[in-house]
Amino acid sequence: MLPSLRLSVEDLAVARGGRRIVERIGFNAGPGDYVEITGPNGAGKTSLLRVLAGFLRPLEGRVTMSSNFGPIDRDEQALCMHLIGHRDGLKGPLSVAEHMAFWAGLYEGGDEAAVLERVGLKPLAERPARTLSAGQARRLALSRLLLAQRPVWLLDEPAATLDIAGRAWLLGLVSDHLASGGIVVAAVHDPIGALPNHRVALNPATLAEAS
Amino acid sequence: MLPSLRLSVEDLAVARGGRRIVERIGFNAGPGDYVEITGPNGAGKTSLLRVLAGFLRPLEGRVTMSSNFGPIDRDEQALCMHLIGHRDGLKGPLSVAEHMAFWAGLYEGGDEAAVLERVGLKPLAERPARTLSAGQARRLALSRLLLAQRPVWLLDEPAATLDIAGRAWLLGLVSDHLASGGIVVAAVHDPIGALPNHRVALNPATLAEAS
Amino acid sequence: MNAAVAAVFKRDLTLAWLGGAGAAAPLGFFVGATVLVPLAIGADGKMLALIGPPLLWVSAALAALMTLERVFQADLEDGALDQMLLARAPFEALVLAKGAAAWVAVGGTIALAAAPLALTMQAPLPSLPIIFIDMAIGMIAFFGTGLLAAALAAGVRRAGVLIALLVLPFYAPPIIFGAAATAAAARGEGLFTPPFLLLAGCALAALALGPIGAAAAARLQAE
Amino acid sequence: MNAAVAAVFKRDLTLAWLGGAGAAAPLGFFVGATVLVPLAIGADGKMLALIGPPLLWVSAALAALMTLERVFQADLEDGALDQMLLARAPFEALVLAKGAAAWVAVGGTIALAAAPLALTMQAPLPSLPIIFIDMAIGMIAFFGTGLLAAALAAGVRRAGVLIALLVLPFYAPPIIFGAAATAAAARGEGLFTPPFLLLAGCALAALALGPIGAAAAARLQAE
Amino acid sequence: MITALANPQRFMRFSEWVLPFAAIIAMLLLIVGLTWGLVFSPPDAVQFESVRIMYVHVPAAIWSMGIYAFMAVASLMSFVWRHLLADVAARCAAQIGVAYAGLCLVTGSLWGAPTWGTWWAWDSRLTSMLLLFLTYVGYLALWSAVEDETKAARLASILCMAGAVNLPIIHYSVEWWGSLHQSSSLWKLSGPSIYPTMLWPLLICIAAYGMVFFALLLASMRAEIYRRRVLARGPA
Ligand code: HEM
Ligand SMILES: Nc1ncnc2c1ncn2[C@@H]1O[C@H](COP(=O)(O)OP(=O)(O)OP(=O)(O)O)[C@@H](O)[C@H]1O
Ligand SMILES: Nc1ncnc2c1ncn2[C@@H]1O[C@H](COP(=O)(O)OP(=O)(O)OP(=O)(O)O)[C@@H](O)[C@H]1O
Ligand SMILES: [Mg+2]
Ligand SMILES: [Mg+2]
Repeated sequence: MLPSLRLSVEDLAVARGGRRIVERIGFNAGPGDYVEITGPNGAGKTSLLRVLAGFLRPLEGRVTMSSNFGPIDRDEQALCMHLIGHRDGLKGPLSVAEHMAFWAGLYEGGDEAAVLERVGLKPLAERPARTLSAGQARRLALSRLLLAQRPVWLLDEPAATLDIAGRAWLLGLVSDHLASGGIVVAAVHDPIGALPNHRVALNPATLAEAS
Repeated sequence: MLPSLRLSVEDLAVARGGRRIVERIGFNAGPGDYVEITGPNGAGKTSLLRVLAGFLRPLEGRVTMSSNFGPIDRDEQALCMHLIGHRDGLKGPLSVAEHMAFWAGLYEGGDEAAVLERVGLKPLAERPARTLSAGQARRLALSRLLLAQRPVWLLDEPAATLDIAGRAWLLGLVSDHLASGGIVVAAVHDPIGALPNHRVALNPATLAEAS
Repeated sequence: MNAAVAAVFKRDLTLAWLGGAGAAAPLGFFVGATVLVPLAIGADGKMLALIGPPLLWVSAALAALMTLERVFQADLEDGALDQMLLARAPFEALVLAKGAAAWVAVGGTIALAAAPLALTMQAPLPSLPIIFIDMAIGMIAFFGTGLLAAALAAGVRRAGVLIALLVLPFYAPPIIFGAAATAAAARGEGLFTPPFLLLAGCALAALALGPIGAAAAARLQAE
Repeated sequence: MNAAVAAVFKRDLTLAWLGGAGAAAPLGFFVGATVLVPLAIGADGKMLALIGPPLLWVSAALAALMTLERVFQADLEDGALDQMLLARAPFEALVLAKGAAAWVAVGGTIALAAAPLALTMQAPLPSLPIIFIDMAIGMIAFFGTGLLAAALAAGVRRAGVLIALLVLPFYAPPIIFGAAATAAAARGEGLFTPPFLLLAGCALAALALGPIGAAAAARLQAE
Repeated sequence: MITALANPQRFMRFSEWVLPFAAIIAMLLLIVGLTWGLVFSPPDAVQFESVRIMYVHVPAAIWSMGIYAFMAVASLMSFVWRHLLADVAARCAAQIGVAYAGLCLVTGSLWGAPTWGTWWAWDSRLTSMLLLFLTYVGYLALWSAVEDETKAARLASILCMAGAVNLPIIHYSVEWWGSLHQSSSLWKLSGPSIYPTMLWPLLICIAAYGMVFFALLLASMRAEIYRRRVLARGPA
């Protein structure tokens, strides 16, 4: 982990389809901080995470990062983060092990065998992803966090489709990451169990207003 | 609704990929009954629902239905049910209204305008489904229940990605359906709020055994 | 049942014109192939008249082939196939509606484009409506059998190429008869030539058996 | 970076070969396209020799296009594009790896199949290796420009129109030069004919600009 | 007899004792037919020694069509009655059929080089054999593309039945096309005027190919059934 890593968000405004949906969001997270984003459906949680990950440009405001080596520039920032979105991003015909090998190569890190063990998918290693149950697929998607080994985790409803054991496992994953000095930003409807250091409640625009 | 509708499952065994995953399941549900299926990830909840919907052949056992007009034969059975699976089944380029119109035609029933109002998606009617947030897409998928108007609802983790208001809305939907004499079978990790008349707990095969 | 069939037809037509592969890519291919090949061989007028009809038919068959891949594959992946299986209308009728939508969107456009293209290949003006009808009917044969192949291959990765393999033996007869019928039309022999009747026979057979076979196959894919 | 590029290359290659259809199917498509030609135009050897090479090239271009269409669309829909953007390796290199995998899997098979098929169109035996090289190089041109078009069109509402319109002007030169080079080879003029050099030029340009443009376009799609 | 054999156990018992006899008869017929044809029969007046390819070529052509007919019947049984044995039979037959069709194409091609001076001509008989070959390849490609075997079996049986409708149409259309194009009269069959000295070894070769098919079919069906039994027992 980068020592004294900071992730600061200042006065962020995000638009989707030409409509401003997120206004004036700000937080300043340091090593070991858990940032919880809440808000009703359509409030802009996913959009906000995609701004942080650098996929979407904010309308206003800035996302800055720094470590004790100084500020991290915009291009480098994206490489300090990893986003797990709503979609698992699996390829039906590839097996669990092939997915892991792909990510291990793509992110140039992580010990596949150990990760396979840790996410509990070892017995399913040879199964094509198409045949996984929803929760098994979600576990596989989350294993990317362990293979990419980035200091900042951006999680979009990570516990969806996970069973009780799966949620406990996820909490363990998040807690370990925080304990080792990482930052976790998660958009959730139900708390994942970790105690948030910052809460970002997106404006509870009702669906009716969200036209 | 069909008067004195019954859905009976006897000694059902289901296999996936040549491996038996669900063994000896049985229940007997009548009008207004809510059947809750629980079990860890990979226990076979989705597979069981697909057997009920007639997509998958059971290995052993039978699914039978009857009304007070007598037993309903296997082909007719599938037409008394509606399944909402893990996937929303939306077409990115089609708008919300176009989806509703399609289903209203496909299932030959339901008043689109009223349903659009009831699922709370009216302000988004002209939006292509691709731009919906996860929860909005789920609401749209669930609107099929109101358009198809079948007595038996099969729901696979219906509340995933729904916010608190969305879950309350779903509970209202389910309660109304039960009150009008329908049957609801739902696979869930968290209770959806309705009081189950039957509980089917699938064997908690751990992931490790599920190879 | 009529409402359900109409709904599927309308949705597939809309989808064909909106995103996805659409009708434009096959049309582009069709026009491109029929323009590029004579260009590449530097054909003169007489030559063009000779290779014109067969060229039109080979390109039309390949263009139809190109659109088949995602007909069932997309519906299988996103769960729309489940939705259709849960309808009260017979699944065969819904599959027929899907095929009809593809036929109108792609087949219609190509048949419409074929007529003016035939002009550049020295077909006389009065033969153009006949060439349009030939093409439109040939497309029934291509889409009927193509639907079956598409349903068989859905769920397979790179289904497109498997479909191509499966469909080829089925495309040979309509291509043979179609090219002959178009050549006869260009020679001024009118619509009801023997090859046209044989082509219509192929189309009828494809229309009768294609959707039934495709529905049986697609039902199996929904496991 | 090398590991990431290798990982993308390997994954795309695996995906291309998986599903059983892998080896047989592009072959089937191609064999099919070349079988359809004589069926449509008749068995006249001289005519076949003339129309064969250009049609071979048009179908090769179509086969390339067919596989490219979903290269980015699929990755965009299922979130795999996000995963690649989050890698440390330059995105351009990853896109190049994707293109290279497609080129090896599809282009290679088609080039291999093209040679024996040219035999059936009266090309002499010694020209076969030359035809293979022509095809393999032409495929670089198809995949380079096709990659760019696929990236531009992914996620767009009317993707079909876009791909067709974008790709056709870029495909015309390699098709024309390629067909000419193959025809020259069949006439026994050897490998380094003028059309071959022009074809190689097209391939180089596509190789240089395709992946960079495609990467820039795909980055925008990931919004 | 068919219904009795539909039971896999009974089939295994039956095939266990039939297989050796079938294999021996096939070997004997093959040895007699091929040595007679390839060594002792007279060379042709026009084609000289190259005519001997006929003894390999013609039986392969005939049986590759016969095997497809067999598959179509098996597929119908498999689709309607969901007979495990029927789809095993169809699949195993296809593997032999594709080899026969391929053999016919290759030997025909080898024969064409000396007699016609070309490896390939777009003659109607050649074209329909090529399309038959492609039909086989497509059928097998479908089998191997679908992982779930029960699903693959049903899909393949649909394809096979559709192909059975299509093959006569192909045959007719290609004949019609051939008559249209008068394909440079390459195909001059000497027809029934074949000498008895050539006819007898040919007939024996045809019978031999049939027995080879039968023996191979039994053997590969047995192997396939064993394989499925092992799979059904689950991973070790
Ligand atoms: C439906 C498939 C086929 C059948 C039933 C068939 C049958 C025959 C028969 C009966 C003959 C003996 C003619 C004679 O009396 O000498 C023959 C000759 C021959 N076949 Fe085939 N054949 C088939 C396909 C092919 C194919 C695909 C090729 C080439 C690739 C081929 C090439 C030849 C050649 C070169 C000869 C000898 C040439 C001649 O006598 O003119 N045949 N075939
Ligand atoms: N491409 C787009 N064009 C137009 N509007 C969009 C687009 N993408 C998202 N939106 C809208 O922006 C709003 C925010 O979407 P977002 O996906 O960020 O919500 P969310 O908070 O993640 O909701 P959920 O809890 O349902 O996942 C929604 O109202 C959505 O409909
Ligand atoms: N096509 C298939 N081939 C082989 N195994 C399969 C196939 N489909 C599902 N499975 C396996 O069958 C088991 C049951 O899957 P199912 O999707 O029914 O589980 P589930 O109870 O719905 O789980 P979840 O809570 O994760 O959605 C899982 O172990 C899964 O991996
Ligand atoms: Mg969201
Ligand atoms: Mg499930």
